Amino acid sequence: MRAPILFLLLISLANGGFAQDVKKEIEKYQQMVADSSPVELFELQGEILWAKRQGPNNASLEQCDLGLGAGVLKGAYAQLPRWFKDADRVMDLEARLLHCMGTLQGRSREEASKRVFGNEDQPSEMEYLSAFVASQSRGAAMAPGQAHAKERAAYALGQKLFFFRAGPWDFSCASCHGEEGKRIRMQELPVLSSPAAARPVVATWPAYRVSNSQFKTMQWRINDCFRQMRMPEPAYTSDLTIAIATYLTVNGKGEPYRGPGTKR
Amino acid sequence: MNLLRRNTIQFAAALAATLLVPLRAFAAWNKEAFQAKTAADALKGLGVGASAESRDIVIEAPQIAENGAVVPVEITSNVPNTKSIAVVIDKNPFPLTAKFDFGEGALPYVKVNVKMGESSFVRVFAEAGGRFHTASKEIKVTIGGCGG
Amino acid sequence: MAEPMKIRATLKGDLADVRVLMVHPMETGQRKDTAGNLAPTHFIQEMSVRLNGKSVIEGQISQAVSRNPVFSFRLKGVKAGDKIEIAWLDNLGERSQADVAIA
Amino acid sequence: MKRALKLGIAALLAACGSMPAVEHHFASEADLLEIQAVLKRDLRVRGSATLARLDADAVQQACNLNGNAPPEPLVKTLEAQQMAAINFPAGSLIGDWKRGESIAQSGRGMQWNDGPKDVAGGSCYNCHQLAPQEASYGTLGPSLLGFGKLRGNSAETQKYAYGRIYNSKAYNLCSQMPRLGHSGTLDEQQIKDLVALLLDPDSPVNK
Repeated sequence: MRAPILFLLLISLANGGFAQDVKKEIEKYQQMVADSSPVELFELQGEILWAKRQGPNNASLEQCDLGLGAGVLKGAYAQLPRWFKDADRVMDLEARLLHCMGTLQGRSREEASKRVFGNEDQPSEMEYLSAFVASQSRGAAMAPGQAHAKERAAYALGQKLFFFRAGPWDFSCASCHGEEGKRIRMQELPVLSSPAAARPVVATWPAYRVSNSQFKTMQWRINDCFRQMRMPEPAYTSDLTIAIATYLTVNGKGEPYRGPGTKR
Repeated sequence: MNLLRRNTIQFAAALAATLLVPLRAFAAWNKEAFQAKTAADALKGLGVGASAESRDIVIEAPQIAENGAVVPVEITSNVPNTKSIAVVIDKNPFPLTAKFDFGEGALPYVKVNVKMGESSFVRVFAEAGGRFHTASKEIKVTIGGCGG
Repeated sequence: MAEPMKIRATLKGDLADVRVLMVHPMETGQRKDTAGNLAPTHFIQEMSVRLNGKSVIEGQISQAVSRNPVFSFRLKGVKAGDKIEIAWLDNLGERSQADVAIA
Repeated sequence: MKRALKLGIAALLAACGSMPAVEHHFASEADLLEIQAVLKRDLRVRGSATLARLDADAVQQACNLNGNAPPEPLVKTLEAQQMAAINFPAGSLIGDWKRGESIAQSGRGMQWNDGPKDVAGGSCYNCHQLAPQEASYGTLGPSLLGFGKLRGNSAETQKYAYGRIYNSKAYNLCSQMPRLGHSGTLDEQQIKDLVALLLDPDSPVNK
């Protein structure tokens, strides 16, 4: 239940200086939460799933090529999304994992993507795997592919999608993420078209969310923005979602990865 | 894969673990104190009598928690010979949240994430040499944005 | 497969910072699960930290500790190779334990 | 010289934040059609969120094509069209501010996870400050604290507030605010209740 919130102090001391203190205290909260996050548990479970044999081929994902060669995990996430020759497609982490579940484990796309967004009672396989694979890029600078023509096309499409207003509420991504210093309720909104704001974002997703004890992937993050924009739902790992992820990640490139993060 | 819910395999594994590991001498959970619905009753259950305010107990916690589901609280007792630390959240349905007994080899320090139903004082009681020392900190609980 | 519990210990001189992550729903009995049913009360009640087999911390906790609990402790007089064991017991009688050797 | 002066003024205004720089992301209508086709290809109907929602509207088209700053004559024409489409009820437009407050609090409505029985809200606090008791407010829109205190509650002001909530685009064509009546999110009574929240002297907004 969402109760209205009262900051009694805020009312009695409504001045700019106090608002600054509130912001500082919320930042302190976020820092403390990040420092004592159970996010590693998801990485651990993902590692178990990565090595687990399953599907018609009774195979693990250990030979999955995430872009740096079969089975190379170190730093692979930091270079996604990227174009893959075998699929002739730009893929993000989740698209690539789905691809490997098909090619290595022999699983159908339908079965493997049946339940990709979990909940607090039952996280999804994709969430665990995302946590583990992303954790293997800690310290690596984010460097999504932009050499191949399809990678550049994905960026250009993502940029257009970011600014395209549509749907019953006339929203684009930029409606909320377009202006410096704005927030929804108490939530600060990063201006994702600006590298300075995009960098810390791409460096910390996917992430554990303390408010609902759930681990969330980038595909989920984009999906949920469409829900809030009152639009229909993006198909999982569709070119549209990967274009937006590419736009966002390229804007934030260069930042050392320090996720999976912990969010409020 | 289900990490958070028990199933029979895990139960069997847990059972096996209990057989393999030497019997743990768990300090019996203080039911009376933990099931108390007021801070006063909880303290009575713990046997905490008069307590003195002390600056030697340091509570590191945010003044504002964006979400009550996870509120990190870090407690250090600098009171010499601290034997135990108890954490009481006044406004929670069951105020007593944790009690730690420290033996030789452990510093009287703990960091834990707690749930808070609403804004409240968080009080810490440290026992040293048969006396109780206390410190408190008010934490305001709010919620964040529209679900983003 | 036992549920993972993760212990990490970092040594600074003879002081060890010990961080433990536990998998547990820590149900208060008041939360509706995703199916809309009230999830029964289910939480860790007791925990114990041992250093080389000797109990150093005994903890009792309530359902107000957050889901997937994370604790930090500090041990003294510790050296590389020492063994830290952590165990918990919940209100339904389930247990878990894990250990780590300090690097 | 004249050009330099113009640029100087533009820079000054931009620096003051009163006139955001116009950014164009779409070169032509073909560009817009391409993006629309991608949306229609990759989005799927779920719950009440159907693909028909992606059909472009003249306002969206004009704002998308012109970086949210269409040429003045087009703005005037489209604003007039939007204004003409507002159903202003007769009589007082002031409903119940208490109901208005809960509508302002609620972020439900039009999302694919909202059930058919869920009553929509206005999501007002997501972007605006209203009652001073609610400290968790967004800042995407201007603060509306003291809205009625400042403007009174004459029939004209009621009409302005009602119209602005019903269809913000009739007043500011490329406003980021959703057209809450026009889009079918809120009904007449709900908008009246929000008008009351803004204008009723008893409303906490005006205390």
